[in-house]
Formats: sequence, structure tokens, C-alpha cells
Amino acid sequence: MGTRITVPAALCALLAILVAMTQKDILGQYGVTFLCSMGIYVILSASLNLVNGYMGEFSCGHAGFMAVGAYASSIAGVFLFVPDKVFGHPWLPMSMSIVAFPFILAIGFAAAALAGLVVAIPSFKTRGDYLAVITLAAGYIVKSAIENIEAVGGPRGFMGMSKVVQGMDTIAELPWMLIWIFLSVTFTIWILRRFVYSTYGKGIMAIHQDEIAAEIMSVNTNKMKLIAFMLSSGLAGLAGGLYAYLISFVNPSSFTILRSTECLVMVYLGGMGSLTGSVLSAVAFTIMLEFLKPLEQLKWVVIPLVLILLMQFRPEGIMGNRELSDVFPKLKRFYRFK
Amino acid sequence: MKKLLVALLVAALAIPAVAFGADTIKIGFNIPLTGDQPKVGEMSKDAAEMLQEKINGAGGLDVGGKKYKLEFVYVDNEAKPESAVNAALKLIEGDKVLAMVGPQASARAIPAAEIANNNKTVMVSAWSTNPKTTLDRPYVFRACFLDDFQGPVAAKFASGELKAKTAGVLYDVASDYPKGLAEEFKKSFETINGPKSVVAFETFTTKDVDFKAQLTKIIEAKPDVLFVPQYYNEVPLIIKQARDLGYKGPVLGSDSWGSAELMNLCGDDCKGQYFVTHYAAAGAKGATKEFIDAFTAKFKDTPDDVAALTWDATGMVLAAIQKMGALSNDLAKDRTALRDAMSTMRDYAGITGKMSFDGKTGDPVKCAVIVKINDKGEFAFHESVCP
Amino acid sequence: MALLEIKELTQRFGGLIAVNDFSMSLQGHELNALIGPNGAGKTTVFNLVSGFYQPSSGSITINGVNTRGMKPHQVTALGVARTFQNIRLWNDMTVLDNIRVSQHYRLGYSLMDSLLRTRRYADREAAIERTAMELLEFLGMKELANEYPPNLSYGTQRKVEIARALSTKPRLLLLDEPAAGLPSSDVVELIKLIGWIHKEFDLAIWMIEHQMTVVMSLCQEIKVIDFGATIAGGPPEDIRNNPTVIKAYLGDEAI
Amino acid sequence: MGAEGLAFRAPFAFVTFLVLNQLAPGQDMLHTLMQQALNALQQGSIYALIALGYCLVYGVLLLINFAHGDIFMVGAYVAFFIASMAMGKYGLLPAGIPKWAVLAATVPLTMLLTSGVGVLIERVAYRPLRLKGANRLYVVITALMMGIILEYGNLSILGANRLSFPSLMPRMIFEPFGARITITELSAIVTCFAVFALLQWIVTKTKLGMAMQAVSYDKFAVPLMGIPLDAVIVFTFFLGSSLAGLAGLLYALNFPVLDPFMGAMVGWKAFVAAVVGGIGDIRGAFVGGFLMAFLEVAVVAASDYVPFIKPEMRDLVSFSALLIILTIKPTGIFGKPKTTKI
Repeated sequence: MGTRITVPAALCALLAILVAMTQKDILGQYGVTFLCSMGIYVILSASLNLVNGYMGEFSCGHAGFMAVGAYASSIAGVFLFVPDKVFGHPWLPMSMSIVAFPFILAIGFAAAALAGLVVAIPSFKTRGDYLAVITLAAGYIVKSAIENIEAVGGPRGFMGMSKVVQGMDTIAELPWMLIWIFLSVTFTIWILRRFVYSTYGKGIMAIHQDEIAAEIMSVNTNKMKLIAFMLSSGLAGLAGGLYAYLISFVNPSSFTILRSTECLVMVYLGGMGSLTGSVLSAVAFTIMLEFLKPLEQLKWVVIPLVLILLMQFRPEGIMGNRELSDVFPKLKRFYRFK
Repeated sequence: MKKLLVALLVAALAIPAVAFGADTIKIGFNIPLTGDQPKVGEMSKDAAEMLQEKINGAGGLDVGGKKYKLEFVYVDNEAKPESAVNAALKLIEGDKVLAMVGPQASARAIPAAEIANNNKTVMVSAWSTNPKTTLDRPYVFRACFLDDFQGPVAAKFASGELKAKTAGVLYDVASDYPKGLAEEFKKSFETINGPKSVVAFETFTTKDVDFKAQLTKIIEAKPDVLFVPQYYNEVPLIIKQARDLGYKGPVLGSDSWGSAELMNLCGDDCKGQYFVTHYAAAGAKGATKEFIDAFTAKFKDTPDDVAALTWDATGMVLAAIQKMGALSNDLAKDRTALRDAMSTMRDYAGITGKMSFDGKTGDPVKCAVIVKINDKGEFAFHESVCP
Repeated sequence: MALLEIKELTQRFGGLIAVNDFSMSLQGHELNALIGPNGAGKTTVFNLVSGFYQPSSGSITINGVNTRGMKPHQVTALGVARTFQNIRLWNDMTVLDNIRVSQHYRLGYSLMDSLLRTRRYADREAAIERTAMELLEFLGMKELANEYPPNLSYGTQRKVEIARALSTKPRLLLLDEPAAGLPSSDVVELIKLIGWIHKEFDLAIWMIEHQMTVVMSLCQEIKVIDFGATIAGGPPEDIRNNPTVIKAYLGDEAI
Repeated sequence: MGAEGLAFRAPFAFVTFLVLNQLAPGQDMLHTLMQQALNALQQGSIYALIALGYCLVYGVLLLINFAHGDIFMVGAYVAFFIASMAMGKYGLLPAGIPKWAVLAATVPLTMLLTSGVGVLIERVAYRPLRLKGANRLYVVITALMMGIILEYGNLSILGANRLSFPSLMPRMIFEPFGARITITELSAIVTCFAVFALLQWIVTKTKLGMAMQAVSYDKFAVPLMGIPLDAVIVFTFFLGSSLAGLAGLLYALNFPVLDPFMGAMVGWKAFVAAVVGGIGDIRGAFVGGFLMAFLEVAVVAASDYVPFIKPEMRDLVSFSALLIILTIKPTGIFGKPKTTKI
């Protein structure tokens, strides 16, 4: 059946084009890094949308989970491939890094998902703005905790990840981070789509719209909350891992409340409960961030103004809770809906 | 997925295709014009613009008999690591600069340095004191001395000149510069005055303004001197609160005090205190004085250490370019040549003192100055300490 | 074994005793009612049975399983479904999705299945959709499948809510004031529907209702509570002219 | 014991705790404890003042007004300009007006102008959304954006230089029980308590207060009751923002270094405090503010006596404590659990 392969095919083609462009120097490192950060923002906003959009909670500690993921994968990578005064001699040869990288990212995912428990468990009883503050506190706790761990450099930050990426270049000179981030974005969207469109995942929307009804209509609300929070923070951790290897340096000050704010803005700008919206807004946001730089300070007056106006005209965000396939039903012909 | 494609096109267009002009030399500046320390960016930019005018005014930079006009490109790194990386790539690839000055603070300098080094482009950070910045990076240099030099200098001065047997330290645990310096100070002060001679070692977190809880503990420990390696916007509050709580002893500071703003904010509280820094504004002579006067005249604002260090960092780069003798128009070759010229720089006479690179690391060997804030509120030269 | 066995059920909220020493049992195919003046504690009983509250004392057993300490979704899995006094449909989901999601406890596939889209997932989703459509068709609401509840009339919303309850395959259906706020025409409709459901599905229905027409025309047995205490019980005609009941409803001066 | 009790006892608990941990509580020890208690009290009064502003707006609109921290910043700047003007800085007024007069003029003017800013924001940014019936979270995000605009608007107008707030009070220091407290700190504490009392009175005793409660209870019924909804909301913002102005002024008197971002951090903390106290309840905000401060100070002060606690862990410990409080008491210290009628 053709609808099965159109999307994968399109994606492969796109990735091929991207890589080709880098090889032909049509797309330089700057462009690559720009696309990479865009991809990371997409992952962040899409994953936060699961909790803030689909489940209707107000989590503002996303940066904290990103930080956990970033540090976890960084440590894993350095532990495996880089001689380090704290983590000792490398365990694997450089050339293995390309094989190990998915696992390194997975570690970041897992660590962040576990950290998600800090928020998930209170969420059984605590809700709404009170839960919002718990997430906020969680964010601060993570940051402050990292600052107190000397082994990972405390406020001085942690580095060495670049070696791992260089290890991949020994296999072939490709824009590896771009490829990994491209794959991760695809993975994120894919996993979230499948989750929220399954009857299983719709339980989360049921919680959003009427928790009591959900509970009485046999939805195991606690379990669903657990899944939602852990999946969301896990994906944030994935984004963190990618961020760490893209910048090849992590320090606590890059995971402040401001980063969480950016995530929030992207989610609500895109529309609660719309993956398409999250992607759109993340892309729009990154473009604004980059191309309004000439405005210097004024940039941070203009961007919020733009967003405020947007919300005045579309109080439900760019997409509301609709998806691409709701706006262009014709698309359903090309890929399988739900 | 469509969106990615669109974004890609936009990004592709974004890269300005600037040709490498034959008789111009491009230097990039990777500085925080926005974000939480815009003052740093402003000062750096002002200093750079002044230098550019000076040189271009004199017909350009003379390299092997050929005059080159200077073109400075300023990119905002928003005081964010990822933006610093983007900015670095933009400068190195897009604008094809010969060398990059900044980022200033370590949190941005470290990741940007990685990029500069991988792209074999010289980068000079004016005041990044984190050892990691230049570690194993032949293309990365800095214009300031390191914590492991400044710390001991402060410790020696405290126990010598100030006759302190015990010391208290208050620093920001969430910011790498004060933390590093505080630890270095503690180490060397205790080697001089014996273990536990740092009787109080208290911390706070960035953006705090109420230090009374910590100060109360410090004062309870009765130190002979209070070492505060903090920025000029925090120092006034710390000293005021310390005095309110009844601390009478001297307060010793670090180069991060060195801003004209300090006195506007601090007033009489800071008078009579000492701090370690790169140069003394009051009673300065020669080039230093010229710089300060010119800067003050141009921007109605006394330059702080960032301005001075940026001036020197840029000056060093230009000196190194002249040292190269001539520019081939092959960018990669010039960048490498520049790197070699930098690493063998000897006794560059900057306004913040003489600087030399030993060819191994990107950390300069230079002297520190201890400044006394006199009763006129000027930063008066007290003594100079050399490694 | 009795379908529902309630023994000396008591519920206190702080000082107030909402339900006092309430006992009753259902064998499996009754159509009974629980009536009483406002604030008598009727809904509290339902909340206790559906596991929404934990009883202060007393026991509730469903098919011999004591529900103490169970969460509502577990109780539902035992075969107890309910509707709500004021309709609680998921308004941003289509009618079909409402009925899909309410089958959550017997989806029969795991998170991993849903992510990997395994064969089991496909089969089960298909089955769930089929069940839902069949149910809708059975209740003559097939064409509403893709409507959103807010676009439906109040009466229809009630009907959808009942359908949603039925989709959990209950052995016991609790209806909390199904006729509340319905125009009389719809009430007749509703009476028919409930009777028909009771006939067609193999289940017991227990309803709270104020409109006597509904109660009298449908129910076999009626229990009356006031201030949490049972004051009468029996077939409709007994209740209709039971002085204590009338007293409870109308106060003393009525007699 | 009620959680209120817990909150009120926290300070004393930690003081006694320290005493017990000290083997020989000497005179110094007691002085230090007294001093720390005062420090916490003074820091708490600032938190509480800002938290009260959050709480007022939330209590009425269920809106987390994230711009509040930055309105507070605006307040400090407004105070700065009024004060400098009154001291003859811009030549509009003759120099040499006595400081007490300057202060007396600055307080009301600051409150008035700042509240203007708050009301304006409500009018241009929040009300349209409210009328469109947008999800309240969109209003929250708008508030966040407004905050950023205030910060960077200020930065791009006034530049990066920080301002030094003129000292409007004599540098007078009291020494109760060997501890030291300046007159500015004392005034902050006193004002905070006074404001709290005043608000309690307004909300519980006056007609407007009743109206405010009514609005928070049911936004739709209120107009039917003949209460002018918008008027009540405007009044709320007026009150809340003027408080922010007052807080800004007191803050500036105690910490005389102003920069555009000064509101952010303290704002977030005050918000956390308000919620932990039980947001929407005046007492909650008040207690929460002090609880926050006492926690922070306690960690620093206790670090010498308690193993594993280092002063660096201040945020770690204090925020963990707050997290735990909210987990145990899901609606904060004073917040009453919502009973959902089924």
C-alpha cells in the first residue's frame, strides 16, 4: 500500500538532499548548526506539548529535564570514548562512537524520563498551578544540583563530547549531528503521533477534558500521567543530549527558567494539542531568533510583541488543536492518518 | 516536513556570501550585545570601534609595506552558548574573518573556542578565565591572566600588605569565574597562613541581592579581611550590607571590580578598598592614559577592564598580523600563519601590561596590578605583581 | 452470588454523616431506583459504589469482590458503569472517540504495541472501533459518530453518555438522574430507552431519579433515603403512599 | 497541627534547632540567631510584598500574572526617577528639598504611576484575550511576554548602565539584642505587615473586596448581580501593581542597585512563595513569602551544624522543601482543596 511508504520516502529524500548540500558546500556549517538548533527546538516543543497541550497541565521545568538528558549523555559519551580525569580511560575505540551514539542518546532519554518521576508522582494529587510550581521547583533543583556536583565541573561546565563526534568523522566526513538530529526529530514526531492517536494515548486527552469522567470510564489516570510526564521529559532529555553534542559543552546556566519559557511559548504559539503546531512554531521561533539579531536589544521587544499580537488574533495558537491533515484533508491520500 | 525544507532554504540564503576583499582585513567580534550582560558587549564594541577608527584613520594597518583597511564584524551571542557557536560559525564561514575576538565570558568562550579551533581560526577571548577555554586548543588565546595567578596574588597581598591572618570569602557559586577565583584564593591563602585560616567560605547564587545571611556567618567568624571576587554590580550591595552588619575590616576585590560603574553604584563604601586588576585608571601613563582619555571623551563613559582587554586582544591580533609580514589571499593559509605569529608573541605592550605567549598555551604571561580606590573614588595604582 | 452487595455502608464528611448504615443487594437483572429529597446522600452512595469515595465503614462487594481500596477504573473493570447528574462527556473528542476511550480497561494492548503498531494493536483497535460503531448503530446514533458533543442536543448528549457507559460492558449500570433537565417529550423517549436497554443488555440498572413518572413506570423496587438513612423500600405502589416518604418529601404539614 | 501552624512555627523551629545543635550556646550564638532571624524577616517581607500582588490578581482572575515581577522592576525605576527629580537632578525642581519630604512624595507617586502601568497592561493585553474567551494559559503566556517586553524595553531605552538609587533615609542602625537592623530594613518589614493587614481588611470587610471574591468565585454570575466586572478587575490590577510599586521602592532603598532584570528572579521566587502559601489567599502569600525567606536563610545558617548541608545547596534544599510541601498539601498551606461536585 503506497500510503505506507510516502512519508518515509520523502524523509529519506530530504535527508539525502540535506547531506548532499553540505557535501557540495551549498549548506555550510553555519546553516547546519542553524538547522540543528531548529531541530532541537522542534523536539522540545513537541515533547512539552504532550504535557501542556494534550494533558493540559502547565509544566514549566522542561529545561531541567533537558539538562538531565544533556549531562547524562555527555557523561556516557565521555566515559566511553574520552580520557577524563574523573571518568578515567576510554572504554571503546573512537570508531565505535557512531555505533554507540544511539545508546548514548538513549541514556539521556532514560535519565530524563526517570527525573520526570519527580514531577509525575506529585501530579497524582497536585494539579494545575500548584503542579506548575512543582515543575518550576524541579527545574531549579536540577540546575542547583548540577552546580553542586564537582565531578561534572559544577558551574564551570562539562566538555569533551566533541571527541565523540570527531570519532564519527573517522568513518566518513558527514554532517553527523545534522543526521542524528534529523533522525531524532523524526523519531519524536513519529512516537508522539502514534501515541496520541492511539485509543490508549487518547486517555491523556480524556484526563485533560474531564479527569473524573476519565477515571470512572476506566482510564487509569495515574498510569497515564506517569507515561505522559516520563515520555515528555524523556524526549526533552533526548533534545538535551543532542544539544550537548552539538555545542560540545554543557553548563548549568544554559538550562535556566528562560529556556523553559521558550519551550512554553512555542507550545502555546503552535496550539495546545497540535504536533503540527509545535513544529511550525518551533521553526518560526528559531527563524525569528536568528534573523532578528540585527535588532540587538530591540529583538526581545519585537519577538514578544509579535507573539502577543498573534495570540490576540489567534487566541488558540497557530493551529489550535488541529493537525496538518485537518487543514489539508487531501494530504490524507499521501500518508496514513492516525 | 515541508517546513524543514522551507527553513533549509531560508538558512541557505542566510549565509552572506562575502568575498574576502583584497585590501581589507576582517576581524570578527563574538560579543553579548543582548542577554543578561549587555554592558560587556557594549564596552567591547566601543573599544573595538575606537581601535578601528584609530587604525583606519591612519590609513589602515601596515602589513609588510601594504596598507590594509580594517573591517570589524560584530555578532551578538546573546550570552547563550549555542548562540555563541552560531555566531562563531557565522563569522568564520559567512563573513570569512581572519580572526575572532571574544566571546568574553567562559560559558560562551569554551564552546565557541571549540568551533574556532576546529576551523583553524585564531580566537582571542578578552577575559575568559576558565582554563578549559584554551586547553588543547592551539588556535585559542586569551588576553587576561588566569585564576591560578590572580588568586595567589590576592592571597599574598591580603596576608602581606593587609596583614591578614584570617580571611572570609563570599562568592557566587553558580558563576564559574568567581568560583574558580575564590577556590584559588582559599588554596594559596591557607598555604600562607595555615589550614583553616580561611575562616568563612560562603556562597550565594547569581542574581541574589540579599547577602546578609552569609555575611552574618562571615562576620561571626571574625576574619581580618573579606575577599569578594564578584562583579561591580554586586560588590556595592555586599559591602553596604557588610558594613550595616558591623563589619569594619578591609574588603579585597578582583579584576571584576574594575568598572567605572563601581563607584557610581558604591559611593563612599568602596573608598579605601583594594582590588587586583589588569591596569590602574588613575595616574595611568602612556598608551593606557591615551586610551582612557580617548574612550572617556568618545563615549562619556570610563572604560572598564573588558574594554581595555578587548582593546588589547584586538591589538595583539593586529600586531600578530603585522608580524606575519604579508598576507597571501588564501584564507586558510593566513589563519594558520596568524596562529603561529600569535603563539610566538613576545612582550606585546598592551595597555593592560606586557603580554607574552610561550608558544605552548594560549594563556598570556602578564603582570597584575593592585589598585587602591582613593578618596576621590579613583582607581589608583598601588603595586604591580608579576609572575 | 449477588451482583452487588452493600453492607452497613456509612460515609462521613468531617462531622456530617452523608450515608448512614446503608445496606442493599442486587442479584443481577433488577431495574431499581434510589430516591430521596435533595441532599439525602443518593449521589454519595453512587460515588461510593463506583469507587470514587472510600467508605468510612461498611463494605461493597461486586460479584463477590470487595472494592475497598480500589480506584474507580478498577471498579469499572469489575462491571460497574455510571452516568453523571450533569453530563460529563469529553467535549473535544468525537462521540466515537468518547466511546472508544471508555473501553480503556480492555484495550488489550500495551504502550509498546501502540508505538510499534503491532498486529495486536491493529486487531484490537479494529475490534474497539467495531464495538463502538455497533453500539452506536444499536442505539441509532451511527450518524453522530463524528459529531462533537457540544453540537448535540441535551437529550442526545444524555443518550451518548449512556452509550459511553454501556461501552464498558457493565453488569451494573448506575444512572444518576438521567431525566434531569429533559423536556417531557424526551423523558418519554428516555423511559423507552432505559426499558429497552434493560431488556436488550444483560445487566442490572440502578438509578437515582426525581421524576416520579420515570421511577414509577420503570422500576421494580425503590429505596428511599433521607439524611443518609434508609426510610423505606419496596415496590412503587407501596412507596407512593408511604407516609414517612411523603413526610420526608413534603414535610409534616402535608399530612 | 494545621499547616498554617507549621508555616508560622518554621522560623522558631529552626532557631531552636540551631540552639540545640550548638553545644554551648554562647552570647555570640544568640546574637547570630537573632541576626539571622531578622535577615530572614527582612528578605521575607520583600518576597511577601510581591507575592501579595501575584495573589491579588490570581485571587480574582485565576491568572498568574507573570509580568508582576517586572512591574515591580518598573516600580523601582519609577521611584528612582521621581526621587532624583525631587532632589533636583533634572532641574525641574529646586535642589535641597529635605529627604523626608522627597520620600513622602515618592511613595504615593510611585504607587500611582506603577499601578498605571499594571492597569494599562491589563487593558491592552489581557482584557482582549479574556473577552475572546481564550484559554487562560494563553493569558499567562501573554503575561510572560509582557514581562520580557518591560525588561528589554527598559534596556533599550535606558541602556545597559545600572542605576544607583539615592538614599532617601538616614543610615540609622538599631541594635536589638546585639543584632543589627537598618531603618530601611525595618521600614520594609513594618510596611509589609501593614499592607497585609490592610489587604485582609479590604478583601474581607469592604464591598469591593467582597466583589473581588465574588468575581473569583463566578465570573459569569457577577455581572448579573450588578457588579461591574471590569471595574473590579481594574481595581484589582490597580491594587496589585501599586503594591509592586511600593515593593520596588522599598527594595530599591535596601538594595540600591537597579537593573532591568532585577524583577525576574525575585518575581519567580515570590510567585513560588504565593503558590506554596495557597495562591488566591492573602494569608497564603504573606506566610509563603516569609516561609521562603526563612528556608533560604535556614539552609545557609544551619550548614555549619547539620552534616551534608553545604551553604551552596541553598536553592537545592529550599526548593526541595517547597516541592515536598506541595506534594503533601496539594493546594498549598492555606489553599482549600477544591471539592468537585459530581
